[in-house]
Amino acid sequence: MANNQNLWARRRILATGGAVSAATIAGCIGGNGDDDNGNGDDEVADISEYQHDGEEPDDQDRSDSLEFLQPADPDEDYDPVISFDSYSMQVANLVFDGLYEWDDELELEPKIADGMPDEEDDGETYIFDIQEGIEFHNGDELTASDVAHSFTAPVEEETQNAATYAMIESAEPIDDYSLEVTLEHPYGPFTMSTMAVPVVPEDVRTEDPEAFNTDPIGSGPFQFAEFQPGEYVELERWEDYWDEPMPYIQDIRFEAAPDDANRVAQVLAGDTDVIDTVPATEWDEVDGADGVRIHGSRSPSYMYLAFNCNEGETTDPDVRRAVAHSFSMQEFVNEHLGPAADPLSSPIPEVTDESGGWEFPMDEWEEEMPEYDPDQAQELLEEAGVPDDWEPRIIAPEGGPREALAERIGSRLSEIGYGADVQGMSFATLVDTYNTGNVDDYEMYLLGWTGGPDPDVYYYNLFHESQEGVGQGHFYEGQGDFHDNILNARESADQDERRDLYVDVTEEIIEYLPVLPAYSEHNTMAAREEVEDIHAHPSVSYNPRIVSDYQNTWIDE
Amino acid sequence: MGLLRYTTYRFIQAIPVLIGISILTFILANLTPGDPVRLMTQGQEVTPEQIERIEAQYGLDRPLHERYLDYMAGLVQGDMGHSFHRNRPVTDLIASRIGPTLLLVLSAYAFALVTSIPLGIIAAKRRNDPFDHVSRIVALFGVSTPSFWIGIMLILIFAVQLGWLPSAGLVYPWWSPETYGHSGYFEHLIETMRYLLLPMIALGTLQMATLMRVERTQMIESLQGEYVKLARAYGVPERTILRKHAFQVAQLPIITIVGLNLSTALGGAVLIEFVFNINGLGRLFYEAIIQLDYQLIMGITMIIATMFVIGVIITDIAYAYIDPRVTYGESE
Amino acid sequence: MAVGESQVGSGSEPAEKEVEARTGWRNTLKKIKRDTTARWGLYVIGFVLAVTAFTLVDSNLSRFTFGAISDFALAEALPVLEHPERLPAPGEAETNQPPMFHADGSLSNPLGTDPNGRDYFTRIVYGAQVSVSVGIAATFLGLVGGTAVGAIAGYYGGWIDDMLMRAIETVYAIPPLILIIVFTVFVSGGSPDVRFAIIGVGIAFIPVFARIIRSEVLSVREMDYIEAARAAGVKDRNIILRHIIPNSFAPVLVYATLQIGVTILIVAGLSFLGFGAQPPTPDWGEMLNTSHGYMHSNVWLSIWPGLAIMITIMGFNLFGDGLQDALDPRIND
Amino acid sequence: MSSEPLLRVENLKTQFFTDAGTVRAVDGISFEVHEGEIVGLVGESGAGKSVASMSLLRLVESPGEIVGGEITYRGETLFGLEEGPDGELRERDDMLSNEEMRTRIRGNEIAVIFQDPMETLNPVFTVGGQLREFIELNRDLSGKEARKEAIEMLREVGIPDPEERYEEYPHQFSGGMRQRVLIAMALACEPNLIIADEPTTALDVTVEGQIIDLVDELQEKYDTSFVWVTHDMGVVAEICDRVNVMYLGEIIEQAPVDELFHDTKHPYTEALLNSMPRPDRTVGELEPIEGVMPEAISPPSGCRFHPRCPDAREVCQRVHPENKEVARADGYPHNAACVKHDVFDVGYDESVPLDKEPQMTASTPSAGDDGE
Repeated sequence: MANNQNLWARRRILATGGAVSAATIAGCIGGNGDDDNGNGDDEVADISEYQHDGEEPDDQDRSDSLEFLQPADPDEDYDPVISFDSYSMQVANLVFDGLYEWDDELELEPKIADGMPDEEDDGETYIFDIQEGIEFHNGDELTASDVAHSFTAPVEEETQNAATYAMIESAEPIDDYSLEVTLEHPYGPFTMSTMAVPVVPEDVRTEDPEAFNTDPIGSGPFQFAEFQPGEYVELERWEDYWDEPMPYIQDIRFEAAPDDANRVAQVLAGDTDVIDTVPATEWDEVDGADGVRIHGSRSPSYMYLAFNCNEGETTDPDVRRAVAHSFSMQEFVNEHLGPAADPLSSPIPEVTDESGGWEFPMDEWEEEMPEYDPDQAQELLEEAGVPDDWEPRIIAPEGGPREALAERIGSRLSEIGYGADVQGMSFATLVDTYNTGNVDDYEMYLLGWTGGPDPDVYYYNLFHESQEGVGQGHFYEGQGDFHDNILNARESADQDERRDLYVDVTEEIIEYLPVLPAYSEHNTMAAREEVEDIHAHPSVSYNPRIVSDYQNTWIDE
Repeated sequence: MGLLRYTTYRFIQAIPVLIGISILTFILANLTPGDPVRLMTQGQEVTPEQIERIEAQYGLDRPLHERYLDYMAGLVQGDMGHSFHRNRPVTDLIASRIGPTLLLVLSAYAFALVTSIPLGIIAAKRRNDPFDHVSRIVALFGVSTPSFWIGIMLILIFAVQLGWLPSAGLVYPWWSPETYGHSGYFEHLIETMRYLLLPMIALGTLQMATLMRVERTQMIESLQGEYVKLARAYGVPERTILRKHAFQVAQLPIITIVGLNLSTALGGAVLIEFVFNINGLGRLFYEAIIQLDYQLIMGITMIIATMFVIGVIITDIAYAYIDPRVTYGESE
Repeated sequence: MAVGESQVGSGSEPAEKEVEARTGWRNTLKKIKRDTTARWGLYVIGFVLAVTAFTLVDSNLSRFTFGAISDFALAEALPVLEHPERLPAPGEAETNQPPMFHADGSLSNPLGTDPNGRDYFTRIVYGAQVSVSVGIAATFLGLVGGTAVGAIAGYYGGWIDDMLMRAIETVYAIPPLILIIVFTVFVSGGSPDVRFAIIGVGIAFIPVFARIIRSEVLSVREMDYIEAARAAGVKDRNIILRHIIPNSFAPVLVYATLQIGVTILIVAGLSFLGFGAQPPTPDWGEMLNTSHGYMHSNVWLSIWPGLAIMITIMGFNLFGDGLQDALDPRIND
Repeated sequence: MSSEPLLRVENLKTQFFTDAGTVRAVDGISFEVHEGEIVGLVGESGAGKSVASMSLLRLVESPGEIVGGEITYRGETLFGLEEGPDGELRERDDMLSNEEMRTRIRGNEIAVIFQDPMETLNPVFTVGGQLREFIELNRDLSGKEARKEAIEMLREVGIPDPEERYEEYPHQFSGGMRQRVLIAMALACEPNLIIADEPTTALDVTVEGQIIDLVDELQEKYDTSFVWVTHDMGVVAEICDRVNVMYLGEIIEQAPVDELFHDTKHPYTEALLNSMPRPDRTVGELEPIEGVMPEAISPPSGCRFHPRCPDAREVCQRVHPENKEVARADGYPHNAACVKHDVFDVGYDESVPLDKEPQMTASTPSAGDDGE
């Protein structure tokens, strides 16, 4: 149960353009809990050490089979137009090809598309060319109208993915192999977020959408073989796959094991081949176990502590700064998460900065973050006139590192003469509580968000005033044009302009601390040693990727 | 009254209890503070129109008693409502998950009965012997140890350390062997047993220990019965006395306890299914609770209570069948 | 027995009965003392209760706040027993230490430390307080509720009895763990804690107690002195409270003792699933919940609370066995 | 009457080994049963009668054990000890093994009718089934024949519609009917000796009368011997040929029934007789026996009856009287264990009468198991 919140890890990452789903805040992908290796002083292994070079098998004519354990029950929606959870999408991403896809550095590459699109009208119109001769599993050819349908269906059908495609005014095929997509306004994140749309066959899908959802047909390397609701999904290699290379794996079976301890037990005991998400609590044990390897990758996940700026003591920026000084985030992350996460100093995870080529001043921001300084914290609180018996209520998803962090903050506050009322909540309750702005409900809350290579996902949803009471509960008013900057950056296609706006916004966040960035959890898998050439992908829903231009997973019997 | 009539009578008698359960779960589900729609939508952005639509869809805009009557009307037709979180009918969800739970609970019972009865009898026969002492201590451990903890320890020892048995899940005997890549029914059954063994022991230990203690006490008492003296005085061999004369009488309370303990076993299934990652009703219940999936929680509670009630009725009938003194039809 | 005499109101018969009951209890106690099983049960319970009482000095343990922890005097007096919730200062954390008999263990943390660097022995000891007091409190609640329901049903009979018994059958039909989880989660609005759990367990146990009390009341009800009191115009409430309940209580009390073990078991399961005590409260079930995440990396964290639960419940079971032997002459040795 | 008795019991001792001490439930009793005879074993509850009768079949339950004496049935040793080479007591070679006891003696040679008909029949089997089982076991009959025999026996003991009642369960029978079933059971096995352990105690008086008449009648017909265990002198008078009176594990008076009633030699027997209604006396003359019987775990010194004995003298506290022949009638000895008789010659007449208050609970030892 340490990983309860995984049950709500609904939103598939990297498709979060304008999504305003509070469920998204679950955003949790990585493990949780505490680290085994003790002292905060210890050198913590970098996640890059857990990327293993793949080898090629001697015999290339293979039909291996693989069992993959998911860390949560999928919603079992396998139609990407509808599917709204990472774990259904892990299956769907093997069945469907995207128009574009992200590589393991989260950089966008054309897949079905033939090269990058032509951008016109200052980013209001995009012309896509697609490759010829791509077939769906039923033998129909994939054409531009299928791509157009994939772009527009979520909005037309008001599925939960609608927000991602809401800015699209129209998507019209020009001919069988090219189409024009028109936006309502220039939309910065379009390139990096929206274009990675999985392409569905329009005819088959519209004929019987419900059947399609549980027996989907795509153009990807694997096709649906068997689906037992609540039990497992089995995919089999599509022998006529259009792209190179042909996977070595013949069958993949997806099952879920939400209990961390049990999932780890299964891979340690050799009852399964790969598990998704190595809990930080068991990291060393899994890492040290014979016959098991951890595969990890940085991810665009972002965990944070938010303050209630609407009511109560935390409306005073000095009180927020005091809390930030009262404990050591670095110590907590090293101790509890170890190699499973990196501390953050801005709302943007490292991988987002790098993959989008933003080159934000991450080092400078790190310098500016409040450091552990209990004396200063005490002083600030006294000056701010906080009552001596102040015990702010901190709410967090129960069980797992965020609750542990809340406890840690509480315990540190008590050391400087205050206290905290820590409430671990089930996720369902938490989403009903964290955005009321009511001081009786919370003075601080701990949540997370998973975005992608575009910063808008973080800034707009988590800071813009239009999202107050929806995806955010801090109600930060901002100095000057804080909110305008976020919106302007969103509705611009000029990356330099956007970068400057985001730097301003971030610096204000670091100064006024409506939110204290916490850490970014990595994407991890643990696989039996026999599983060769399997790479963790930064996007949860791309795991296990199995086959791509940089990997082709196989089993070394 | 015949056994058939008695059976019918007992089932009819259970109807008020089942209605009571539905009322109770309905009340509990509506005790929750907070707005049910918000909980249902889990904080997704919803427009007032959408809220109204959801309210209308679930009848949340109508008074409690009307909604209850609706729910009951559905229940009678086998419609237990709709799981908002999973967007599937509750009845379907339960139907797909009830099998593993039944398999688990029944096998735990089989394990408990097969072990506890002979052990209890031997302990009673060899009262105050070392065998008796050892088995009493084992039973004491059994009734004092949390089942889920036993489960955890079993996984660590037999699955992770020794690698003898699987650490999770079940193999369903009702699925075809090909589903699992088994070569035939024999292998299929062996695998079913292998998967079942640890969770069965974890869940069954408490039952085993409880039944063993009862069996021992009952056998001791039964062996002191006058009818045993009579049988001995007429030269009936000890074995026959043990297996027939004393045993049959001693089983009566066991039957009752087996029925009542179903309650513990069904509750324990939640824990065991959790620990062993078994896709049964228990785990579904746990997840429904975490997700505050109202209709699903109500549905599962109803079904589990119904299973218990039916279990008790079955044991009552068995009791009536074995004990000629029960005059069918008299309520107790 | 003389009925209708003026002395009836004086309650001389109940008094006699009480004397009988008292000597009955004395005999029982004597038998318990003679019974090895019961004696061992008493030792274990006594030990656990002593630990509980000892740690009760700290009053703010069950509150989920961090305030006033520094007021905790005992920690200063007894360096071994640090406060179970206190975290080590930054940089001092010796997290996940193995127990002392392990090569890497140390004497200062006999059972090792938890992932937060807290002394596990301290937490286990304090866990006794939470787990046992929760067990007792919840059982007591069930006892009180069950007594009320059972006494009313038994005394009034008729439709009141029918209604109450149907209600009780309904509650009884839902397995306790399920009922308690549903209750705690719904009533707490999704953020359960141990107080809801206590109430939930109390409700779930009403049926068993109510049934015993009811059948006792049914047998006591017809006794002459009750008839007489009724004839003398004593109020129903007083008859129930002063005469019926005291005279029906003995078997229930025995049963309650046995039930405490069951309660602890159920609450452990509840907390293990995360619906009972919440961290950082050192409750054994909750500790098993937390340590479940460390099942492979530090198995000791799972072993100790499990053993603690086992030993405690064993104490109650041993005592219960002895009590039953003492009270049930049928299977006397 | 043949000279060799059917059953001879000599100096039988059965003891119970409890935590509180050794209970000498049967403490050296001797008696004989001849063919066709009904021998009574009389005494208050706790006197050891039932233990004595169960000892005959070697069915004493743990922690009880026969520790001494000899039981001979038709020349076969049911129980007998001898001294081993190291002086320890061991079972004699000619003593029947447990298996032989079970297959050859119990049921087919010696049958038992138990005290409580309500509890004695197994509640979950049909009456006929139980009867048939015992017949099959003890008479080498096939199932079918046994069934026929069982129904015949049920008819014999006066159960109406035996074919139908054969299929019924014990709870469908009244107490008297059940006792008839038990009698049928005993007779059906065609034993030579039936031990009737208070067979009528649990029944009401009219039924008791019927049962006694029935036994009388059947005994004449089958010529079976009986050991009739009872505490009721009235029943004894009605049915027994000879009587043994037991007190605290000992037989204190033995005589043919008429002798016992008309020439009582022991004060305890006297007291027993005085405490029961008799046709030749009025109700006003009933005298309860003073006090209660002490427990066998620590019997009084000397004569065990002395604390309650109206004739007790100082010597009674010291001298433990053996059962001795004090008279003779019809060729049978009349034995009594009371020092007031001349044969004892221990100075009774000179001894000072004990001046004693009626002891309500004459030296009742602390609570403990009484071994019955």
